[in-house]
Amino acid sequence: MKKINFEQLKQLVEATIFVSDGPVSRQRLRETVLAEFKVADKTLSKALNELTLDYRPRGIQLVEVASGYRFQSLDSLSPFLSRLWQESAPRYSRAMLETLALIAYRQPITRGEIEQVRGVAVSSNIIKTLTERDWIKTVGHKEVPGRPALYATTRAFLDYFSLPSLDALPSATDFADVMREGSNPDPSTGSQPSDAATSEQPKSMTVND
Amino acid sequence: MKKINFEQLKQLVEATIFVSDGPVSRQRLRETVLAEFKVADKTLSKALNELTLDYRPRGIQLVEVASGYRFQSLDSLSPFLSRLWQESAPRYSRAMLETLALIAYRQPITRGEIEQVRGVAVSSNIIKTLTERDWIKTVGHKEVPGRPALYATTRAFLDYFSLPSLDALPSATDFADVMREGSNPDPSTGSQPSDAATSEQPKSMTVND
Amino acid sequence: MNTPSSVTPQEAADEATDAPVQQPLPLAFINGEALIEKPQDLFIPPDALEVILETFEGPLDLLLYLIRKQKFDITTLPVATVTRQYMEYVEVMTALKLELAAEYLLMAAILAEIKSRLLLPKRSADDDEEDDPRAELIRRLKEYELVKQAAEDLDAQPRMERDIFAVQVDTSDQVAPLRIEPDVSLQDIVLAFTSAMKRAEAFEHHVIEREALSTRERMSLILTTLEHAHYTPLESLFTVDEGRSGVVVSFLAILELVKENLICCVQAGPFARIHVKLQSNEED
Repeated sequence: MKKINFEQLKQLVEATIFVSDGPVSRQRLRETVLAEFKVADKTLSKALNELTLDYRPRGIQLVEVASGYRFQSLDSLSPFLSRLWQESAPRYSRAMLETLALIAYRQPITRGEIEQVRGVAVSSNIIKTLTERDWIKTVGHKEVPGRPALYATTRAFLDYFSLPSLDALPSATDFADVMREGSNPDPSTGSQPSDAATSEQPKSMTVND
Repeated sequence: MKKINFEQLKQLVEATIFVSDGPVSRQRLRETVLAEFKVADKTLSKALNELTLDYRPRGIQLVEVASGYRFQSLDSLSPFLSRLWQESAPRYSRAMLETLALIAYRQPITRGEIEQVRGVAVSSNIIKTLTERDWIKTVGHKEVPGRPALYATTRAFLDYFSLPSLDALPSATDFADVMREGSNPDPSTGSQPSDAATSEQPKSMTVND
Repeated sequence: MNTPSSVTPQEAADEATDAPVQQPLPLAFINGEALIEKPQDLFIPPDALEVILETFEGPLDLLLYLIRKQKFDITTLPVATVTRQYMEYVEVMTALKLELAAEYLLMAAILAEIKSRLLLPKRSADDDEEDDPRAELIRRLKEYELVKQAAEDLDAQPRMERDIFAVQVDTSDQVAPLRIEPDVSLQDIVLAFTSAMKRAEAFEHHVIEREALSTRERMSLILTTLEHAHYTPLESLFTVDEGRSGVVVSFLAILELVKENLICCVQAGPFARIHVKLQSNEED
């Protein structure tokens, strides 16, 4: 195992994240560019932290998303940067966003369960589009008649929405609470807002792939 | 025309060059992200110069090429970055291994001699692959019609197998002994007929990495 | 979800306020046609028939809208008022000849059922609170409201392509992909050699010994040394620090090379220095 000094390590990690196609995990760093070097976990963390700070005042930022580290443009610059492309960013319908939100917060979930909560049918197109975007995937089948597919979100979903994990979803805690109420209604406390303080997350919210 | 302060200009120019697909010219900057701002040529030059200097000590550099400005990784990091696109070559064929073995044990040896032992032609590809891996080399030419190349193994070959010299290469008889001692008893001894079918090779002889 | 004490007065109040404007409840509507009176606050362009279904994500969404519009609390759902308004909207949909989504009709039925159950006289004052027929609907409304909020939050979340853009930097020059060569074990080589030799019966008499191998290695080495030199003094091929066995190996290698006609030895005269050179050089 060769040695590498800290400044070189920072440069190498920085360049690697820059030239890579997607986010770069620590594991990938170790398996590729750092394969022949002896680098302590602590040292690698320090390099990543320093890089994050180095870019704080710049036009791009180093962020950690679900599948690793990536550089991305400052989101305050998006009104100007979007002028670089002819077409505008895709917009998503409420039906799609609600379906996606339900899959994100209550995964693994079947189409039937989504329809139950939303009160309307979920079109096959929505499931197809979400699958094609690689935001959701089938993680199994529910053992009920018809064995419907169970959907869960992917790392690509978290990466796209710039989230390090499902816990970082907005209002994740409120959601978990009400969902628990829903599955186990307790009329005596149901309407009391103090109840919402519970922060326990259902296990079903972890991403598995 | 709106105003933009120098720091914001630098951030915007920086992010634009980063998120663009190819090099970005001054003209493109002016036509897109800077379209609504009043920026003097001198100011834009200053921003580009400062950015170039800012990145001097980093793992990537801002350079001006024919069609504009672009960021690229530091030259000196290329050997390490190539590991990001590593690909695994397929396993070696039996023909390849036999050719290598004959060169190792019978060097210096010509291709014709290898073909004589193996009873089949040795493809040029095999010689090429072994040469590219730096395991064999031409050490001379045999003075027979056609002056065929004489092949021998290299220092790198010995290093790969952790052999101090070719002398340390196990002889066929040594190997047979190890096979008998190991989990694969010689069927002729008949001591453990149930094991005779096993063709697994003794792990102790594997020298990888 | 509700305390029984609050239910009855609230319910009574609802019925009271609604009384003057109460339409004949169109239970008949579910079976076919009924009253047609557009809600005044909902603007529906005559040429945009699907506007309602596009505006609302379903019956729960429509119900939520009605509740919010009247600034009611979901937890004390005023069934009578909401049911009447809901029916009006559904009426508009039928009036506009929209193919009514089954979900809207189902909700109409649920509302009607809840309303009818509320109208039935209670068996006792402290009836089981879970008996409130509205409870399930309230739970669903609250749940849906949360999903709606979550979808809005998700939409507001900074995302790729719209708010943030991925950075792509090229390598300085063409970085060649690193090729990972397959692993080969020593045993692979020995096995390959054994099997090759086994097939070549004619070569059986060539038993490969350790000694022979070191000789052959030395042969390769000598060939390499001589490659570019025209004449090399024979003694330079021997190194003293290798000891006697080293000298023997070198000597055997030289003899073997001479025998195989790969090198030739030249001696100018008796007792003169012996020089060796590659056989090939002579012909060049």
